Amino acid sequence: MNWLILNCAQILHYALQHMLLSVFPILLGTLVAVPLARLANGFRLTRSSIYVASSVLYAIPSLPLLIFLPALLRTKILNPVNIEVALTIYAIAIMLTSASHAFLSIDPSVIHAADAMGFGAWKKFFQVELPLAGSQLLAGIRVVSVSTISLVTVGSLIGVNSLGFFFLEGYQRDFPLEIWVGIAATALIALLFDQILAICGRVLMPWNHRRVTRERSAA
Amino acid sequence: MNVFSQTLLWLGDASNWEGTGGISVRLVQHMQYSLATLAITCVIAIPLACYIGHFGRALFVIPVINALRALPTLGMLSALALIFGLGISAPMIVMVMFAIPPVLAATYSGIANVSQTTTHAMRAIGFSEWQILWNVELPTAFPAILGGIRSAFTQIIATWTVAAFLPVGGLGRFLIDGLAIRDYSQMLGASFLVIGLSIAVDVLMLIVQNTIERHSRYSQLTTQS
Amino acid sequence: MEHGLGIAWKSVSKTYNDGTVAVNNVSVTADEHRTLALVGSSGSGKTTLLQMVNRMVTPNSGTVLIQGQDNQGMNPVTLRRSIGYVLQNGGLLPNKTVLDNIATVPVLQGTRRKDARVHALELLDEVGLEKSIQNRYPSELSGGQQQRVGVARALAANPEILLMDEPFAAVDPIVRRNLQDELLRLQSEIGKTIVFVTHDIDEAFYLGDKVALLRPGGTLAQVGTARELIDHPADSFVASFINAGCLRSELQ
Amino acid sequence: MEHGLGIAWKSVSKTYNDGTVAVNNVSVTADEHRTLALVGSSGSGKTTLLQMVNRMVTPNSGTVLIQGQDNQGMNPVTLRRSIGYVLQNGGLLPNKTVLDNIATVPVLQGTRRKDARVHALELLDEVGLEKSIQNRYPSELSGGQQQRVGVARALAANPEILLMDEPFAAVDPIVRRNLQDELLRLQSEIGKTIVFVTHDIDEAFYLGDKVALLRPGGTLAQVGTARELIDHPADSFVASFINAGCLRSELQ
Amino acid sequence: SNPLDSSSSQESDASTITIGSANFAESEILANMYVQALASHGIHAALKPDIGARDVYIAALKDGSIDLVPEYTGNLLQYFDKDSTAHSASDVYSELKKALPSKFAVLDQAKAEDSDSLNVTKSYSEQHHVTSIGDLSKINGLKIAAAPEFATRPYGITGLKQQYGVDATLIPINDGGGATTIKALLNGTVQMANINTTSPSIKTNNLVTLKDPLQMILPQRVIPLISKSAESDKVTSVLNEVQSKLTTQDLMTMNGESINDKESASAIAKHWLQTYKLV
Ligand SMILES: Nc1ncnc2c1ncn2[C@@H]1O[C@H](COP(=O)(O)OP(=O)(O)OP(=O)(O)O)[C@@H](O)[C@H]1O
Ligand SMILES: Nc1ncnc2c1ncn2[C@@H]1O[C@H](COP(=O)(O)OP(=O)(O)OP(=O)(O)O)[C@@H](O)[C@H]1O
Ligand SMILES: [Mg+2]
Ligand SMILES: [Mg+2]
Repeated sequence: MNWLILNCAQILHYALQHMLLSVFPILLGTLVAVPLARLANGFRLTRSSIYVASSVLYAIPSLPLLIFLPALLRTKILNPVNIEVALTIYAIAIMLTSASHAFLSIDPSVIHAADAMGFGAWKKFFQVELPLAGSQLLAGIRVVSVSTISLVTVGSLIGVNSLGFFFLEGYQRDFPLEIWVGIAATALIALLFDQILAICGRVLMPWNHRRVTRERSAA
Repeated sequence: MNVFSQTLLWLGDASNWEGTGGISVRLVQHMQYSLATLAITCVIAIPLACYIGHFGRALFVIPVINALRALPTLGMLSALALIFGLGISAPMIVMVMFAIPPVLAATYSGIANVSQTTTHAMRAIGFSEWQILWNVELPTAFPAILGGIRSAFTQIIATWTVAAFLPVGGLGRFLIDGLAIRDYSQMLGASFLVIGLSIAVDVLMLIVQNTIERHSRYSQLTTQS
Repeated sequence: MEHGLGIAWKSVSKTYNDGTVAVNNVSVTADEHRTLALVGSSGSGKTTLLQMVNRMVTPNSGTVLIQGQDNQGMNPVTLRRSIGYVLQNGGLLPNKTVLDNIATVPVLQGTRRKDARVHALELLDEVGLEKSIQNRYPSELSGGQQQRVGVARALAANPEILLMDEPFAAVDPIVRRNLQDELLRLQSEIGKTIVFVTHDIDEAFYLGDKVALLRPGGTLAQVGTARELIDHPADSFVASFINAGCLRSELQ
Repeated sequence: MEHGLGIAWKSVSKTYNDGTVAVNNVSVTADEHRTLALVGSSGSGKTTLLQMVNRMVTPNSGTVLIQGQDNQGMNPVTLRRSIGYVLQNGGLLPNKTVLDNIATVPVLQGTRRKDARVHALELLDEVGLEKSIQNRYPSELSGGQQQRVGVARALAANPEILLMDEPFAAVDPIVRRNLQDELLRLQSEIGKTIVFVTHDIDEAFYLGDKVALLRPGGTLAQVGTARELIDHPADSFVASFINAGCLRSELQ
Repeated sequence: SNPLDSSSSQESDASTITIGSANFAESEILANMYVQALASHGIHAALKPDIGARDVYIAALKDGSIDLVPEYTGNLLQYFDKDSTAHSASDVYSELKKALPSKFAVLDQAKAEDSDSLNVTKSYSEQHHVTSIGDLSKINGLKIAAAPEFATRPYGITGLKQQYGVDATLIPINDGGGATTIKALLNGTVQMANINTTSPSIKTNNLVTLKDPLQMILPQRVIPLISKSAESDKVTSVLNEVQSKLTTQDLMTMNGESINDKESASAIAKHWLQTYKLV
């Protein structure tokens, strides 16, 4: 407990690093994967290749990816950009499939109705498809968020530190408290991000959350 | 790139494949670990999901299990390694922990998605609860369950590499040991092996899935729609 | 009808956990070998009343007598197997073929699968279906065919009682008309005790030897033959309900 | 009707890619300011025929004239915005409130959102809905309310033509009857050219100034007023179709 | 401190010196000591702890991600010159200066030494009559716990075979000779472990450190390895003063504070600097 108090500045420092490192891949991964999935859904061939692409991307072990990115990107080896890019790749891998499913699961009769009312392609995408796929997209983003926040810690193995620092140091010093604090802080961040996303969802998609009991058509 | 040709050399060098720390041994170890993880996961997750999905009871388990995903793999490995010491138990527990959510979720949603009308109808014509589960829900949820197992399996194969941060075998050894001495060709070679392994497993399971479907006209019907 | 035969609901009421009053003190009897049509608008408690018979719903008060026996004393699973039940849009097992669907209950009761299938094939014929569809899955059937299979399945265990919950609601008018006619023909041969739920007053009049009309709120508005209801509606609700079904009459 | 006004289908046929013949050489006209009811059993091509008007479906042969103009020459998006379309179970956008649903097409056409909402509020009243529901989402409405919103939405851009595809199929008989009566009242005020699709012959007779009955296979069986069809059915198919809807008449 | 631009800003800002550390506690403490000493003299120093094994942080030094890292003379010499024959501390130091790549420099070596050492348990030593590394050559199936890089080091598996004819299998444990390593040694999973001589656990557990008559393991004096571009008189003088004070006993005490008392590296470093009145 004493350790916790003495080191709270360091914990806060790494927690902040951790959040900063996580935000970017979550956002960028989503921004890339959502339109890509929507485009790919349009054609049978590209649609099925989404699944192949994302399972291959997801199978890349994180460590070597982190090691090789500096060579590919011509960045320095301790540059956080490496881990940002790696995590973005995983985020895209997860998000591609779930976004593809999200768009496919839209009730076709609503799309049909939108067509019949004279929506153009862009307006239909932003006003109908995106909002209707919204709750499933959000579910996907929440998975991405949790997984990214957990993966950030792997960066500690190559010297890009986050709360993962405490795992390695605690392991070396046979100091479980330090590790558990790191785990708890990571989980808290994951929970925090998840709640923020859930609240965003509630604000942006009120129609999913207001369910007054349906009036029975009696009169 | 030079490192690619070196990687090919590393993979092609027969001496790298032999011996206790050789590629063959590591590859087999990796498969053994992964299969064991998958088996334990299924034994835990599928019955649990069936129970929750069918009876609609203990629903809180689903978000709790999903919350497991928020625990960082590396941290859990370190923490449990200090508790369990050397050996396979610590990483195995961690891997199972992370494989359970996808299998549980897929099975649960597969079962819970079986139309209420159908289960209601079955109950109404005199099926007992177990008969409903066995005759209707499991067969209907089967493709979903298989899908969950498939994605869990590839995930397991990829994640076991991180476990090599602890003194265990498997292909991750090449990655962690290679990292310490910056042996690029070894790391890249092992990555190819891991990716290849998980694609092979994925394709294999896809073939299994397709074979089952081809022999059952029913699942063809459901996958078409 | 002799007291004690057929099905008798005695002052049954049902309030669901969320406070919805589905059925409110209803007493009515379904005579043996006859068809009772339960009719009412959506939410008036028809399904609830029907399901009290095979104990899918337990009344909060009142009793349901089957052949004079309180069904609360019976084992629910056995009871359900002994009663034929036809659901709206069939309620068939999507993962079993037509033949296996029909054979389901006999197999549950211990009949050998082979024998059950032979009998199922006869039933297929009896409800007016081609033998050629026996190995199809429900999703490969039209709505009308699914309904017929549902009827065949309900008949398979040779039950004394047949419960039918809006069985023809999902099919289009011409097919529905066919199904109704076939049900009349079949019933003239087999003479089961049938409880037939519908929200279509015309269907109720056409099929029911007796019609029980429910009011929103789950109370009974009137019971009687079609003639009695048309000629002597108990109140304005009954009269307007009967009229709503009848656009043609205004035209003529 | 003068030739060239309203909607005229001229020998239209449609075969879908999978070989289904949906509409086979149909010629029929919907008179201006009148209601044409398209009736037929499931799969007889009603929806296909209807959607040829707003170019959701393009015929393989034949033409559709709107106010005398071939609609193939018109821009589909503009055309669709200029035609009111009411879909089965509403087809409302679940992510927009009642008011925004109604205002959709005017906003697409460039009306300022504020103005469109003011007009939407008037329409809400016109179709018989309380103003208090304006900020609800479709899932918070009953089936009948959804249908009314669907009608209001179709009227919002003040179209000359209203296409209605089984708009009342999903609601129960009493509510349906209300909706039908309100449609008649509304039409007597606004006098649009309405094409009304239904599979219920009674509804067609009740609402249609003219009724077009389609046969399975997508051919036209008969066109005429309700009286003409009832008194002089063109053939036995027409006669039996009319009878199927009419159980009561047999009873009486 | 935005992690996304930390490296680029340090590049442009010449007045900041970035100090890295290896992935074990002592290195982290030393790095903290350097950072704090420099800071107290008005030189802004940033810390990048726990980068990894030598190969990794040397690469980071090469590409400019860091400017300075605490090192050990012997192992560093072997890293740059595998064939060096130097054995004494002063020879190692002068050879090291020659072997360094042109962009790197080293400052003064400290008296403090922390070398690798091979250890067995007391009972094992007695049972198998093992007191010197050479005694191991007669033993089969020998397992040794050490960091993964031990496999290829001249003082590791390779050196054991070449110089002493000892065959050993490496059980790679990534804790810098910490708790897990000790556990493995005590419960017999391994027979021998590579532990730093300054680790308190050697004493605590009554381990026997094997003699190294062939001097396979070179003297390991603490030494700052610096990138020439970051070198300045002020930096050199500040750090050399730190170097002049540091003793082996200090290292042991500080490791004890880290591993037993779980104090943070920065607190330990601060405490040491205060003791010697360096801040
Ligand atoms: N399991 C339940 N829990 C709570 N309320 C229920 C439940 N089942 C039915 N209800 C409610 O009880 C009332 C009667 O339902 P019931 O299904 O018996 O009506 P119904 O006459 O069969 O209607 P429908 O024609 O729509 O099938 C309705 O208001 C319904 O919402
Ligand atoms: N997009 C399509 N592709 C292939 N076949 C289609 C398509 N749309 C409709 N059909 C088929 O064309 C025929 C006519 O369909 P249509 O929807 O016009 O019938 P309908 O009279 O509206 O039927 P319902 O009352 O069931 O709505 C049917 O056999 C239908 O299966
Ligand atoms: Mg019901
Ligand atoms: Mg249609």
